[in-house]
Amino acid sequence: MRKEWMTIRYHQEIAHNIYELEVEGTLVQDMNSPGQFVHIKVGEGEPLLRRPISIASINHHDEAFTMIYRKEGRGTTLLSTKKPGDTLDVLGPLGHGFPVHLEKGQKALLIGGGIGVPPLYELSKQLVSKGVEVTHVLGFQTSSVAFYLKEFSLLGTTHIATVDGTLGSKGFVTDCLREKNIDYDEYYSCGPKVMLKALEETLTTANGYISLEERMGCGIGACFACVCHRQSDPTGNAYVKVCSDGPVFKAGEVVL
Amino acid sequence: MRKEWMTIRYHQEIAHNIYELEVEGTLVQDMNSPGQFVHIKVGEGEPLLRRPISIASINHHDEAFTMIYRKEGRGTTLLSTKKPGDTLDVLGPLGHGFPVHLEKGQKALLIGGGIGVPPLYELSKQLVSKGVEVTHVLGFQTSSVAFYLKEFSLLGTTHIATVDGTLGSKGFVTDCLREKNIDYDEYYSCGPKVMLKALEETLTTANGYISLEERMGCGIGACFACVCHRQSDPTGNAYVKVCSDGPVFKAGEVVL
Amino acid sequence: MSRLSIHLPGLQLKNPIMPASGCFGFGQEYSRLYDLSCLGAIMIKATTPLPRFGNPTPRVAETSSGMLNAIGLQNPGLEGVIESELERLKQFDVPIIANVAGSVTEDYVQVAKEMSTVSNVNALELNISCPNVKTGGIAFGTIPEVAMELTKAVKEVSSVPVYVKLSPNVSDIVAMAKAVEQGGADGITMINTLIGMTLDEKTGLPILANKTGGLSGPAIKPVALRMIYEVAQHVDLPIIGMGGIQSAQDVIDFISVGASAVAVGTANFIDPFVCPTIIHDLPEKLDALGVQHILELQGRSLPNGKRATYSA
Amino acid sequence: MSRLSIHLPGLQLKNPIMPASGCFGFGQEYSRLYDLSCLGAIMIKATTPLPRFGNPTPRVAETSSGMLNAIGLQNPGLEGVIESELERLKQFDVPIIANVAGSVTEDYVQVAKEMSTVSNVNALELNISCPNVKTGGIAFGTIPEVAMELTKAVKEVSSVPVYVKLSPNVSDIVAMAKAVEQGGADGITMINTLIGMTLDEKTGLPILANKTGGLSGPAIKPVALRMIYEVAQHVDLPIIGMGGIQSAQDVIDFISVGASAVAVGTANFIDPFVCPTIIHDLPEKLDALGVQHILELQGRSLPNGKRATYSA
Ligand SMILES: Cc1cc2nc3c(=O)[nH]c(=O)nc-3n(C[C@H](O)[C@H](O)[C@H](O)COP(=O)(O)OP(=O)(O)OC[C@H]3O[C@@H](n4cnc5c(N)ncnc54)[C@H](O)[C@@H]3O)c2cc1C
Ligand SMILES: Cc1cc2nc3c(=O)[nH]c(=O)nc-3n(C[C@H](O)[C@H](O)[C@H](O)COP(=O)(O)OP(=O)(O)OC[C@H]3O[C@@H](n4cnc5c(N)ncnc54)[C@H](O)[C@@H]3O)c2cc1C
Ligand SMILES: Cc1cc2nc3c(=O)[nH]c(=O)nc-3n(C[C@H](O)[C@H](O)[C@H](O)COP(=O)(O)O)c2cc1C
Ligand SMILES: Cc1cc2nc3c(=O)[nH]c(=O)nc-3n(C[C@H](O)[C@H](O)[C@H](O)COP(=O)(O)O)c2cc1C
Ligand code: FES
Ligand code: FES
Repeated sequence: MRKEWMTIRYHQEIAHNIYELEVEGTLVQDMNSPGQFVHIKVGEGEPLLRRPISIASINHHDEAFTMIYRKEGRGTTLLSTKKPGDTLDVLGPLGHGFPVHLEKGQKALLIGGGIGVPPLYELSKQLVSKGVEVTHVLGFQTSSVAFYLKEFSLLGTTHIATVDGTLGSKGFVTDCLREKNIDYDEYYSCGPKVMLKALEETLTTANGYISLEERMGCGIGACFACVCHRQSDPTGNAYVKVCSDGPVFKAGEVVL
Repeated sequence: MRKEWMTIRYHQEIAHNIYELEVEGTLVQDMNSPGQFVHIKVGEGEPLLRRPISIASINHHDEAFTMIYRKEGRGTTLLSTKKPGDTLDVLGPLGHGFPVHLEKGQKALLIGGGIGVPPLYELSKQLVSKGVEVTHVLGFQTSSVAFYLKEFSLLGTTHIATVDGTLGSKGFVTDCLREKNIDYDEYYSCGPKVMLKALEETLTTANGYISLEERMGCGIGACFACVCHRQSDPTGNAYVKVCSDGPVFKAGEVVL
Repeated sequence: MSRLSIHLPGLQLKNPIMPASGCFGFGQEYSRLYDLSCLGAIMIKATTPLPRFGNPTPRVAETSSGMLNAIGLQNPGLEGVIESELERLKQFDVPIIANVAGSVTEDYVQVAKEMSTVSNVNALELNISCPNVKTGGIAFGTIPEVAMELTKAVKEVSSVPVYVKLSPNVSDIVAMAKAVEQGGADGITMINTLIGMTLDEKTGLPILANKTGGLSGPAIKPVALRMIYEVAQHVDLPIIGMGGIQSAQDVIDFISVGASAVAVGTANFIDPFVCPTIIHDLPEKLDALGVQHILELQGRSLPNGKRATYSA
Repeated sequence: MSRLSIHLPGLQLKNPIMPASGCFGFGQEYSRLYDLSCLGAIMIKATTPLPRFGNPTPRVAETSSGMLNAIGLQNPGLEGVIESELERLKQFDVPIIANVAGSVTEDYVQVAKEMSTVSNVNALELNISCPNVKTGGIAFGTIPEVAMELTKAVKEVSSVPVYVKLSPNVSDIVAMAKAVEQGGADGITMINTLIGMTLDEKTGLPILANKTGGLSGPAIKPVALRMIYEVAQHVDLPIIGMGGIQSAQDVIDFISVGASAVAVGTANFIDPFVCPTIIHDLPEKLDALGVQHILELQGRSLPNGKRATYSA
């Protein structure tokens, strides 16, 4: 983990309020695990705290990596005004990502919801390069905020669900999963808590990994802002920290 | 007085930490009196308060005006990063400027110290265009922070004093004044309080006008941040507000 | 019936937005920028029995997301305020809340008595919380019994409703609120400024001539929200909330924790048009939140949900 | 003799910079980023007799120039802290100040007694000011007599010097400082967080699961400076100052109003290298101000100039 002023190479709105941001710098040398994140200081002074954003794609050759974020509040709105050539204060890579231990020929199911989709892209690339067969189920609110469909399609079968039915099947990813009955050895998921919860209830048949979000202070494990109970001790003192023990956990490990 | 997003036309460092900044917009239509100022909101959010900056030169033809400022603290440091094409939130014109009531053939003495020099430039231009004979005495800390010497020379005799003697005569403007014994009908001055005080003691022979600085809240007369005692009632309740009654006052009117 | 209109003791407000005392003078300067009749009300600058010059300058300084002021209650005195300032304000169709200050109980009583008889003064705001005057003041704002007695004394002489302005520089804001309720206050306004200090980097000396000053602006908004949240749960009086309000969203936040109306202070210095802008922006916010009247949002932050004490 | 070294009761500091309690865990995470031996000291996270999970999440939220936290004193308990955390810290050449918390006097006494016997614990910091625990706590931090009694009780059992951490959520900070001085405290640390709240814009509900939280960061710096300025004039104890420190200039400001050393809290989250950066930047600042040792600047803001109680 390091802190580096990285330079913006590319920055574009790729769907409604969804931005793709590529930055370069030597910090990329440390990046390997899909599902890790960086902690970005957007403005000088305000906003005060860093913003956690997932690593969506790593490009070691160019010492660059890509993030995909949604313009939401103060921080991401300010971030969206940055231009190529501007520099960005990046701390990372942080946390523990998805394990990439499936073997050639095994099957992986990747399920993403909304702005939880980005980290699955690097994961999918790494799985595919190992010869794993990958199926994606990506859920979005509506077609205008969907992104990276082509990119995912190039890596494996890709099913889309939108809540309003404007793209792919109508409904949630869990509806889509029940319908398609996809075969897999392990599943990997990132998205809103409600989706992860529904998934844990739907996909009881195999090993799964889920990536969590929590409001963070330090992002490195020191402030205890991002603590969750363990399912093994749901009301006791056992805990995990999303920032340093996660954000990826084995399905069933953490109380959602 | 209006509030307008004005566009930066020109922005350059013209001496060590001294910047010339030209902005355009319809608000310039309201500008006439030299010595008035504008109140600038530099960042969105931080810094919180506006910054008072004098109008240094008005260009009605292009609907533009020029400011000259010193990079000091948070606000002016941030201001110095703005580029042509960027917009700036400007409130103005504010306050009462220097009276330009001398007649053709009369003599004006303009005395400026450091970052108090800028408003004298528009004043000098207006006096000269009325046919008034203008002499400038400009004081700076050292040669590297001196500016607009050529511009002032083109309008009238210009004496320079620097504290360290690296340019013009060594010493303060008051030293220079005592030495040169310049003839004038009225004097006009802007600079640090100590200089204005020394001036009022040195130049007792004629009418004078001085421009004051004070920390401001509103800049329009509502908050009572910038109040000074009157010399006619130095410890009583009589007062003037620098922002709305000034920043220009008749010499001897205000307790310095 | 407007979506923003609010009825409070002594006050029929077109909307819940009013400039905060001391941040709007007596309205004269802002009246050149827009029609003051668009405002919900105006809280005029603190008035003392006799004219005051206030503190030496510098009187303001900037801090992170905030500012410090130590004006020191400069004002033209009771007579000056009534004869020229309030007279001038009569041309506007807007309720006036007169901020009453002093050093001893008699000061407050005298100002309150005379002020409350002026035809366009609709309510008083007892300023028991000014951090910038050395004499007495502090006790009024920090000791519940003293605040209660003062409220009582003022209520006895006032012919219009009395709001008491609470200081945030206390250990127990609820105790203060209960005390003024017991003293007969018709409403509470909160919060005044937190006491703070900032230094000149080179000399290390305080920038304000008064050394300490009152901290206002966005920096104090979380403290204001918390205190109103607490008071709204324990006291039945209507609350006019303030502290760092800059936008329509900020107004919604204050209403959400239980305020019935709000005052905008420091933001007037940053954008002199902020009050009309907020008033303009509010209906759109209400649409986005799916409510017809702003008071439908009142108290929605509170543990037991809504607190609709006062209606439109 | 270093330009930054400072001697305080129980503490020989290489420099006046230490991470504030709760903002540095037990040092483990930061020890992967830099050598902790460069720090003046470390204030470790609050310890209670038994392990605590703390509050539900969200536990942090952002405000203008500040943040709110309601961690709720999560910690592995006295035994866990001593056996694993303090043990691990023994590899570093840095004094440890152990933050002692609890709900009742007995908690504090128990933790203090055992903590003070650990070989690398050089001093205790009595946390009588945590705003995020519901039971008891508040009275310790806001009632002078209660604070004095607690200080006394802890002093009796502690074998290392005891610093008491003051809450800013009080009407009279000087009274609190005098009370703990009378109780036998060896030093004061101040300030803890101001109590605040922030809301989710859409729902209007408090963002923190605990509803209220402690406000820290640059927003509170003016309040911290003012309180230290006041306490330094009335109490002889050394003060470790904190509240919004982010830079070497901020450190100079705190020393100027009378602090003998400082702690850096929230800024560690924004820049994990902030402590070593400040330590690196300080000598240049001293050069610019023309002083050899940092304590030459101590108390220069105060009415009677310097306050050089504690020397290098
Ligand atoms: C491990 C991790 C990975 C993430 N990866 C991505 C990503 O790849 N793309 C993306 O668009 N978003 C991602 N998020 C969510 C992203 O961090 C928030 O959308 C962002 O912080 C919002 O900042 P803001 O200034 O726009 O919003 P504001 O509401 O102004 O933020 C205020 C505060 O709340 C925090 N906050 C608000 N929403 C969230 C949230 N959902 N999760 C955590 N903190 C939040 C902010 O960090 C900030 O401290 C991730 C979050 C986590 C924890
Ligand atoms: C009527 C008037 C006209 C001015 N004209 C010019 C000009 O033409 N060129 C120029 O360089 N400067 C001018 N100044 C001074 C200029 O306003 C300050 O240098 C500037 O505000 C400093 O801001 P900062 O953010 O760099 O400093 P900071 O120290 O970060 O400012 C902190 C706060 O102090 C205030 N402040 C600091 N210094 C001054 C000061 N000298 N006067 C008033 N407020 C101050 C700021 O406005 C701000 O509120 C003028 C001041 C006044 C009152
Ligand atoms: C320059 C200034 C002057 C003030 N004068 C008064 C005053 O005379 N009487 C009063 O009750 N409050 C006074 N206040 C406090 C404000 O009315 C308000 O309570 C406080 O500033 C918080 O609101 P804000 O953050 O919106 O400014 C003053 C505040 C400022 C900034
Ligand atoms: C996340 C967080 C946790 C904290 N935990 C503690 C604690 O356990 N004990 C304590 O005495 N203070 C605690 N504090 C208060 C800090 O030690 C410090 O007093 C306060 O944050 C002000 O300093 P700052 O503005 O530099 O953060 C905590 C502060 C934060 C932000
Ligand atoms: S964010 Fe600080 S411990 Fe996870
Ligand atoms: S700055 Fe507000 S009255 Fe002059």
